Order: sequence, then structure tokens, then C-alpha cells
Amino acid sequence: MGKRGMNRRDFLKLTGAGSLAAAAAGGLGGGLLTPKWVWGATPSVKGPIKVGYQAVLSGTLAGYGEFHKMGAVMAVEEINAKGGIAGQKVEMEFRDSTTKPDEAIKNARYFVDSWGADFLAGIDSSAQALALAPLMPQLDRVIMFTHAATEKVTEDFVFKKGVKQIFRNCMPTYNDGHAAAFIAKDFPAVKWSTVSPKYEYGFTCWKMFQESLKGLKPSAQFIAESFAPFGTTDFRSHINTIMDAKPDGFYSTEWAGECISFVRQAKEAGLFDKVKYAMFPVGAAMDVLEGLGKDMPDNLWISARYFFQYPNSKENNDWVARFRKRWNHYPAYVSETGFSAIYAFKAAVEKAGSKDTKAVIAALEGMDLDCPAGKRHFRKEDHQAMYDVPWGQTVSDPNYPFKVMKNMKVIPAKEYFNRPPFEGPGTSPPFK
Amino acid sequence: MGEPLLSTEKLSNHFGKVCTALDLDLRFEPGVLTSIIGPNGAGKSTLINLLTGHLPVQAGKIRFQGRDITRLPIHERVRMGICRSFQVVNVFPELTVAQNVMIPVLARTGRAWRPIRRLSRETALMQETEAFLEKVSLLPERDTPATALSHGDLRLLEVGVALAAAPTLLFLDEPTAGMNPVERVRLLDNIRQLAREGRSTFVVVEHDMDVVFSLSERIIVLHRGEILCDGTPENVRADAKVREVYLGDDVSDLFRYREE
Amino acid sequence: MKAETRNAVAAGAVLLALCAVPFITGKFTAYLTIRIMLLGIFAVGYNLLLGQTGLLSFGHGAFYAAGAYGLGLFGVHVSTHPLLGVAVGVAAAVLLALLVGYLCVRHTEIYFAMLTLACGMMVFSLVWNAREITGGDDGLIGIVRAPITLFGLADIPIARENHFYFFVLFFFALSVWAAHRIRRSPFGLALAGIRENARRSEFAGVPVRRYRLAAFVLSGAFAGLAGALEALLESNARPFMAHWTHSAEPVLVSLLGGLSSLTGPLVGGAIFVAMREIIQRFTENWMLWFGILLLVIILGFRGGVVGTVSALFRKATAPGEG
Amino acid sequence: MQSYVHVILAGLSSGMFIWLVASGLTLIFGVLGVLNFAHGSFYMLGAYCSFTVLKYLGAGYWAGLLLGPVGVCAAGFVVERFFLRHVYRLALPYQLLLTFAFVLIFDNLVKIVWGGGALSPPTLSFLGGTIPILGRNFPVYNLFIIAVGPAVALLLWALLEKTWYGRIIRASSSDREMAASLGVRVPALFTGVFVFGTWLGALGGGLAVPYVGLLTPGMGETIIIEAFIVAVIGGLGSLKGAFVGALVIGVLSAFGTRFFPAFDMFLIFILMAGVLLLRPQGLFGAAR
Repeated sequence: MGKRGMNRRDFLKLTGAGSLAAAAAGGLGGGLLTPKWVWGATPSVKGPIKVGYQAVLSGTLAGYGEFHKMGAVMAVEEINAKGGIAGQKVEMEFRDSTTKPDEAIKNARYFVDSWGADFLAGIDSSAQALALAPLMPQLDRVIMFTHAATEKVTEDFVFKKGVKQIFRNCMPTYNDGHAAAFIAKDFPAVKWSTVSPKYEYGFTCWKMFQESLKGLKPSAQFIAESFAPFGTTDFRSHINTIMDAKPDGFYSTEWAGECISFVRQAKEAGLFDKVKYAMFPVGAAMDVLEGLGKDMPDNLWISARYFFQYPNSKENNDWVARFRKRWNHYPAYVSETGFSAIYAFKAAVEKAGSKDTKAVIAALEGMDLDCPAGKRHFRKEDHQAMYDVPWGQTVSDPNYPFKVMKNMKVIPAKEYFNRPPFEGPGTSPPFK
Repeated sequence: MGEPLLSTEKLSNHFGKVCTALDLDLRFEPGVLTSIIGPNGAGKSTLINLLTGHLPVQAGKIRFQGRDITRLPIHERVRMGICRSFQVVNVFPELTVAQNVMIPVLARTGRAWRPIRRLSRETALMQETEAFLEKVSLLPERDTPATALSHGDLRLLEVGVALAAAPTLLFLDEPTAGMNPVERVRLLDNIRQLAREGRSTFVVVEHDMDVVFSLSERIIVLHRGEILCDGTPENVRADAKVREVYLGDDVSDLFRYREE
Repeated sequence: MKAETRNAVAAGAVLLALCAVPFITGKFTAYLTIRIMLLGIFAVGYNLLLGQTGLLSFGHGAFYAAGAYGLGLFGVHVSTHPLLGVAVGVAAAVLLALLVGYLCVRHTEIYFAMLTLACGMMVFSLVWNAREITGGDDGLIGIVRAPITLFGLADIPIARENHFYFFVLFFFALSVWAAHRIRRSPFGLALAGIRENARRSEFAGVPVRRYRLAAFVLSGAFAGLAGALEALLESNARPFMAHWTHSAEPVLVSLLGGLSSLTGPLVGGAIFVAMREIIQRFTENWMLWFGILLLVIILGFRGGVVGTVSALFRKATAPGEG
Repeated sequence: MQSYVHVILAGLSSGMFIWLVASGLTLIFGVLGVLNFAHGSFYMLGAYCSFTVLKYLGAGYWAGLLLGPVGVCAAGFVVERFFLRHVYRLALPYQLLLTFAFVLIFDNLVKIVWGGGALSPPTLSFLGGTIPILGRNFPVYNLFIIAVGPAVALLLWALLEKTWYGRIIRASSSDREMAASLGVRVPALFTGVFVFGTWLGALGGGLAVPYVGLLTPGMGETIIIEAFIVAVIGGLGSLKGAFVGALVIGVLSAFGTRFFPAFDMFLIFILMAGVLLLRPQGLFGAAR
């Protein structure tokens, strides 16, 4: 079913037969029509708004779970301080999703079926997002992915299979793959190389980067690639592969702790002296910047799914100041997406006048939401939020214990986001 | 005398420099109750280990009913009819006495491969098992785990499990070691009676001279891995070499006791 | 036989209770019960190898994964009929178990454990790297719970959670019954003999290596069944099913419950799933408290929970009683 | 030529690094017969303790390296004395399960005490920096690790072969009952050996801080599998085997990653399975 997509006949047979038999065997099926599922929900919203949030709180990525939590908890506190959503208090339960898909599924089911969540949010791993996707029609709650970047979840499940409950306010792989090529096309570098994670995310981004750069700059060549398994701590052999090929451009989607180890070891080996143009699409993540601190070499091209200095607007700067006062930390991108996810739920419920899933979906589709990261537009077709993120070169700044960005460049999202129907010519950048 | 039950050609074995068997050529005739005696370290247990496959053969050949079984794995030798009991008790500790004896019966009748059939419904199997239990007079203890048995009963179980494989040639490694006289006599009578029934040929490794001379029709005397003497109890007792090397003085008074 | 009927009544009662779960409890409890039943199938099959035959394998996650990917790939490329899918999954697990088992049963104790661990991790990295076929670390997605079509006559839907619950319950009851009968069968006694004393089993005429391989493949089949059912439950199959940390789960669960009884792994499975969920409701640091719980059970209940509890209740022990 | 030398150097440093972790694991298995899953946790605790001494007590790197592991030895003592001691007589699975429980507990404790985020140690003053070898920089610290490996091996060899204490350890590892009957207080000896093994693991963790340059909860879980593989290939219980095994695996995986891109842990597990099949006792292990 997966590869060919579920054709109409199978889909009807599946759901048609399913509901018929369920109605016939009503006794067997238990409480079929729950009272809540009533057409034309009354305008006033009843009971607290419950959000079930889960992120990685154990193992090597435990830091990300804590950054998610800071953002989300802050949003809930601020909203409740101003009267909650549609007059109702917001309650949030936070769980450790680990990196295993079956744990994420169990938590999601717990939130909805046992705790009575109205909304779900979080999820760091792409595998977890893809595992949750087929479950969403049955749970029938809006889920806002705030980190998992795989484009398959929005392109295949939301657009092609019509799983309307899924939304994502975090930047998908498009920035890491396509936007990087838009930046790279202006460099004199021609012979590109990579050390990227040896799993879907790493392979997909490198492929996108190659396709887009080839489109923008046909002279580009891709002469060396080395993929490092999850959990690699010693990158020296991978670095040797790259330095032996003597490229003039380097691209890597290593992220979190592995990005810190890689940059540190690459700097020691002198990779950045030999290769002038090095790009790290997730190098501007706060844990990487703070982790490397002064050791971060200068003039590396970095980006992230939110950088606290962009946009230089009052709302963003004010939010960053509030965040630092509240948590004594600079906000990571997952803190911003966690924060904005709660506000997205608020905007949707108040616009729809109900917390019923169908109404909220309708309200969220096509919505424009002002967030610290700037304006997010939730695309109607694949429920993916479109917003702009900066690229820039690392430079030291006396005000900060870590490197920040100079020569900031922003590629508008619509220039590099894949477009519906996500298949065939003209659906992936560069667009004519 | 027809095809021997079991024969060896130039069977030898050594652990490093210690030679425990040197070019042994032995023949075991069906129905002849044989004893193997010799001082400690003479190679008695090694010989049994070699013949039953417990120890891989380093040099020489073993033939059983005309077939070369030198390299044959243990369970196939047992299937062909060669089995043994152990000097140190080596049974199934947590299983009951009945279960201990049932396993060889199961394997022999080929019914061990049945995964769904209830054990309790295997009546034929149960009767055969109880018959063997009776032979070693352990029927009353049929449902007690082996760990709960007295030392004497454990020795009986040790022999019972070997018997249950219904071998044509059964090696008993010091079966009566540590038994009290009553149990010993009872076991020896059973062995003598089974030998008389003629289904199994017994070869017994034994230290107790009373048992050796009262039981066996043939005695093999081993010394440093070589056959010192091989014959009827009478010529073994009369043989000067045996007397000098193995029986020595203290035992000679045993003969005095015998002759009175 | 008093004990026999007593067990049969107890089993009947448990089965009735399990049938009532989807009606009297919430959907999440029903889902957790399905997870417990899946882990139960995996562990009760696994205990035929560890508890019954005395072999500690650290690679059975590979057969669990073979069941899941077997069903998944069959469903995606051939037909989504659940029963055929489960059959293909179990067959795939049996074949893989035959191959791995043939290599591993020549060893025992720590070497067998390390060899099975290595084979399991080989399957894990194979599945992880074969991206085109298995979908790599994103997992094989798109597995659908199509209705069971019985010769075109009737369509039994299993898409809905309640219906799928009974689909799993059927296989769970079947597995526990099969494990019970195997433990009580001549084959089960031969395996017990091998556990107790492998050398003496050989001298009883039992071809020990062949029986170990049979027990290995049998437990692999149970693992494949559990894997196939989880693929249907979660609509995906993942490389981590073959990881050694997943292979350690049936070991942990059988030890928790007690190796020497049929119900040990089942009780252990229930504790493992339920306690992790309950602890998570109170604290984020669930690993700390779960670790402490493991310590208490290992040191407190020496023969496992069922072993210790049944010893307390049983006055006159019927030896060999399950 | 340059690439070959650098691949070998990379292989040697990662190999020696795995040896440091595998040495404690192998010693404990050799003497106590216990396969200690929690050894990876002691490695992690060693790294975190050294980091704490380095960062918060302002002490130099060497103080961190010496004081850090000592703290972890206390944890090792508690684990053996009050928990592991009760399961020696039990079957292998119970021992594995007990050490597995400690993996969960220590991973969570580290997160509670030091937080979930990745910690980056300050760069090294002494032994920091790099020196060019054949035109490419190679970290001085890695050369130090390549030297430390054999030094620890020599220390262990000397301790076990030359000292009276070593003789007792070797005696009780070959026959526990005999040693006990000769008056060796085996329980105390086992605690001592376990604590020493823990110290080795923690030392490995301390040395890892500049080498990996990163501390995260659960960092011990990846290295323990590599240490397992090395211990098995070298021969379970044989320190010489673990040393040679670590070298082989280190250089092999460095070559694999550099010259055979399809290379993966898969090949290392094939090697492990191959050794177990053909020579279960490993390269230098005692025949079973």
C-alpha cells in the first residue's frame, strides 16, 4: 500500500467495510459514537485545553527534551496568565519520548485515550513521526511536530494520504538541503564533499543539496562523501576521507553533540584551513554554538530552524529576553517551535470557536501566525509551516560566550520549499 | 565364535606425555559379563570414555557389530546399542526419577519428537519406564526429584538411566561405589539376572574384588594403559604378573580368605 | 488430577478477563493489554529456549524483526491479507532462525549469548542499511490492517482497535496453549533433559544439537509471530526490533517472572509494560525507578516473581509442576 | 602515503581508546566471570567526575584525571559489595540483568546531577594542539592516548605477572574454590578486583574527555558494545587478547571507514561471529 499510495478502492473498502461491520457489531465495538463527536459543536469551549507534549529526555539527546520543555512550559504559563485559551486553562503533560517509535506511539495513545488530550505536540525523530502518522486518523487529534524534519510525513501522509490531523511548525529538510544550495551557488567552490549522518535524514539532505546546486550551478561536482553512523564520537577517519579528496567546498548535516565532536576534530585536523567554504545547515543550533563556544572556527556558513538573532524584531528580541530571564539560557530552535506550537493551538481554537479536531484543522489550514521566528504560514496542502530562517558566517562577538552570525542572508521559504503535488517536474527547487 | 559385539584395533590415547591407552586390541563377545580391573590411573575410565565416545579417539579403530564407529557421535552409538553409566553421578537433577528414566526410553522409541502430545497420555511409555524403575527398585521414588534422593538411590538411578536405553552393550563404571551392602547385593542380583536374560551384555569397571570374582565370566586387567591379562577369573587369579603388579601383598591375604 | 483442573480453571478465568478488557476498560488499557500480549507471545516462546532448554540467546530480536518485515513487505508488495501476512512473517522468522540457529547451537553459555548477539546486530545493520527495501531507519511504513477475507465469503474487519484486540488475543491464547503443551510433551521433557545435563542427554540417545536447533527455531517462530502482529498493530516495522536491547527484553521479562514456569514470562511481561507506564505517570526519571525495581525483583524474588509466589502458596509441591 | 599514515594513526588512537575501556571489562570477566554491562556507565561516570573536577574545582586536567575515577570507585564498591555479590552463584542471565539495571540507574542519575544537555570540556592547555605529520595536523593528545594504551597494558601485565597480589588474582580466577581453601579471602579479593576494573573504566572515561570532547548522558552505551566485541575477539578473560583485539578493530574500522564507504558495524559483527564460530576462546583466550 505504501509504495503505490492507497488507491481509492482500497481506502473505501477499508473504511467502508470497517464502519459498516462496526455499526452492525455495535455491541462488540463498544461505545461507538462517543458523545463528544457531535456535529456543530457549541461555540463555547468546555473544560481545560489539554496538550500532550513528548520529546527526548534520556540518552545522548536528552538536552533537546529539556529545551522543548522550556519553550512549551513558558508558552503555557504566559497564556494561562492572560486567561488561557478561549477562557479555559491550558494543561500540559510532558513525557520522555526516547528515540524509539513504539515509545512515542504508546505516549500518544496515553495522552489521547487515557489522559484526554485535545492536542499533541513534540517528536524529535523522523522515524517516530512516520510511525505516528498512520495512527493519527484513529486518535483524531491535531499533532504539531516541533522537530522531526522528514519531508515524507507532510508530503506522503498529509498531502497524498490525506491524514489531516498532522501539522508541523518546524523547518523540514528543505532548508538543510535546498536552501543550502541557494547559499552555496554564490561561492566560487565547485568540488563539494560531505560528512553526514548515516541515516535517512543525512542521505535525503545531501541528495536535495546536490539536486538543487546542480540546477543552480551546473559546474558543481560532488567528489567525496562519508556517512557516519548514529552515535559516532570519533570522526577522524571520515575527516581523512574528505581531506584526501582535496575538495574546495564542504557540506555537513551533522547535528547536536555529534556536530560538536565533528567540528572540534575537523578543526584539529585543519579541514577548515584547507576548505574555505564549509556549510553546517544545523550548525547554528544553540547546543552546538554553546557547546563549541570559542572553539567554533570563524567563517563557517551555519543555519538552524530558528536563530535567536533573527528576525531582529521587537517581538523576537522581547521573547529572547523573557526566555533568558525565565530559564537563564539562550533559546534553542526547539524551544521556539515548542513555544509557537502552543500559541498555534490557541489561535486555532479561538478562531474556530471550538477545540473539535475538524474545526481546529480548518482554522489552522492557511493560517498566518506571528511567532518569535517571524510569520509562519501553514500551507493548506501539506500543513507544513513556511517561515524564513537565516544563514550566516560564524564570527565572535564580545557580548556572547559563543560565536554568532555575520553576512546574514535569508532565502524566502517559497523559493526553496517543495511544492504540491510533490511529484514530477516543477515541484522541487530551483523553480523556473 | 562369529562376529564380536565390539572390537578395537590399536586403540591408543594420551594426555600430553601420560599414555592412558597403548595399541589396545580388545574383543567383547555378546552375552559375556566382563569386568575391567586395574590400579588407579590404569586407564579403566579412559577406555570406557573412548569406547562410548565420551572422549574422542586419537588413534586406532573401534568396530561395533561389524561397523566402524570410531568417529560416530555419542547419541548414534547409543541408538546402535552402546551405552554407559558414570562413576560420578551424572543424572538430571531437577527432574523426577520417572522423568530421568523416561528420557532414554523416549529417545529410543523415537517418540521424543512429539511436541503437542501430552506426556501423561503416553501409557505404553509409562509402563516401560516403570519396568526399568522396578529393575533398579526405584518405583516408590518415581515422583521425587533426583536432588532429593539418597546417595545409594542416586547410584541406582545412575544405572537405571543407562539401562533404560536398552543397550546391547552396557558399560557400568563402578556402579556400586558408595552403596551400602544391602543395596549392593540387590543391584548385583539385578545385573546378574539381566545378563542372564541375555538382552544386554555388561562390562563392569569395579574395584571390589568380591563383586569382580562373583559376577564376571571374563576379567581384563589394565595397567598403565596396557592389557596385563585378559581371561577367566581363574587364570587372572593364577597369573603371576597380575599378582605382582596389581594384587601385591595385601590382597594376597584376600586370597587366603578366599581359599579358607 | 486436581492440579491439572485447577490450572485449566485459572487459565479459563484469565481468558475471560482478557475478553472483557476492551469493554470494561478504556482504549489505552486495551492497547497496553495488546502490548502485554505481544510481549507475552515473544517471551513465552523465548522461555522455551531459556527456561526449558537452558540456552541464553541475545539475538531473538532479529526473528521478531523478520516477522514484522516479512509481513510488511508481503503486504506492501503482494497482498494485505493479515493471515497470509502473519504466516509469511512467521515463515521468514523460522527460516532466519534456522540459519542463525544452525551456526549458533554448537556453542553454549556465554559464547552462545555473544554469537546470537553478533548475529542479531548483523540483521539490525542489514535492515538499517537496505534503505530501498526496508525504508532504513525511517522504518517500513504503509502496513495496513486490511480485513480478513475468508474465501471471498465474509470480510472480518480488524482495522478498528477493538476488533484487532481479539485478533491478537486469538494468537496469544494459541501461543500460550502451544507453549503449555510443548512443556508437557515428550519433546518438552527431552529439552528439559538437555537443560539439566546435556552430556547425559546424549548418553540417553538424544541428538542434543538437533533438539537445541529445534527449540531455537520454535522460539524464533513465536518471536516472528509477535513481530508480525506488532507490525499490524503499529502499521510499521523498524530496525530497532532487531537491536540487542530489544533482544534483551524477553530475557529480562522471563527472569522477572520466573524461568521455571509457563506463566513466569507472562507475569514478567505484564510487570515490565505496566510498571514502566505507571512509573512514567509519576516521574520523568522513569529509568531510575525502573532500574531500582529490577534490583528489588532480582535480589528479592530469587526464582522470579511467579517462582517465589507459587513456592509460598504451594505446601505439598507436586514435583515438576508448572 | 599521507592518507595511509593518518588512517593508521586514527586507527591506533581509537583502538587504544577502546582497549582502555575493554581492559577493565576483561579483567572483571576473567576473575569474577561476570560480564559487566554497567562498565560503560562507570566509563561515563569517570568522564563526568573528571569534567567536574576540571571545571568546577578549577583543578588541572591531571588532577581531574586522578581524582575523577576515585569517585567512581566508590560506586563500583557499592555495586559489588551489596548487589553483585549476591548473584555470583546464580546463572549468567541473572548477573547480566543485575548489571543492566545499573545501566538504567546510572544513566538517569547522570541526567539528574549534571543535566541532560551535552557538556563541552575546556580545551587542554598541556598536551593540547596538534603537530603536522606528513602535511596534515594530528592532535598531540591522540599520540598521548596511543602511548597510554600500552602503558596501561604494561601496568596490568606487571601487576598480574610480577606481584604477589597478581598471583593471587590469577589463582582465584582459574579456581575459585581452591583459592578459597588456601586461605584467600576471595570475597574481599573480588571486591578489590571489581573496584580496580571500575577504576580502569573510569580512567578510560577521564581520558575520553579531551579525546571525544563531549559528554552526554548514556555516552557509555556505544563504547561498551565496541569493548564487548574487542573482548570477545581477543578472547573473553584474556587481557592480551583484548589489547590485540582493540588494535585490530581500531585499525580495521579506520581503514573500512576511509577506503570502503559501504563499511559498517556489520563487518565488525561478522568478524566477531567468525571468531566465535571458528575459535570461541578468541585469539588468546584459554581453550574452553
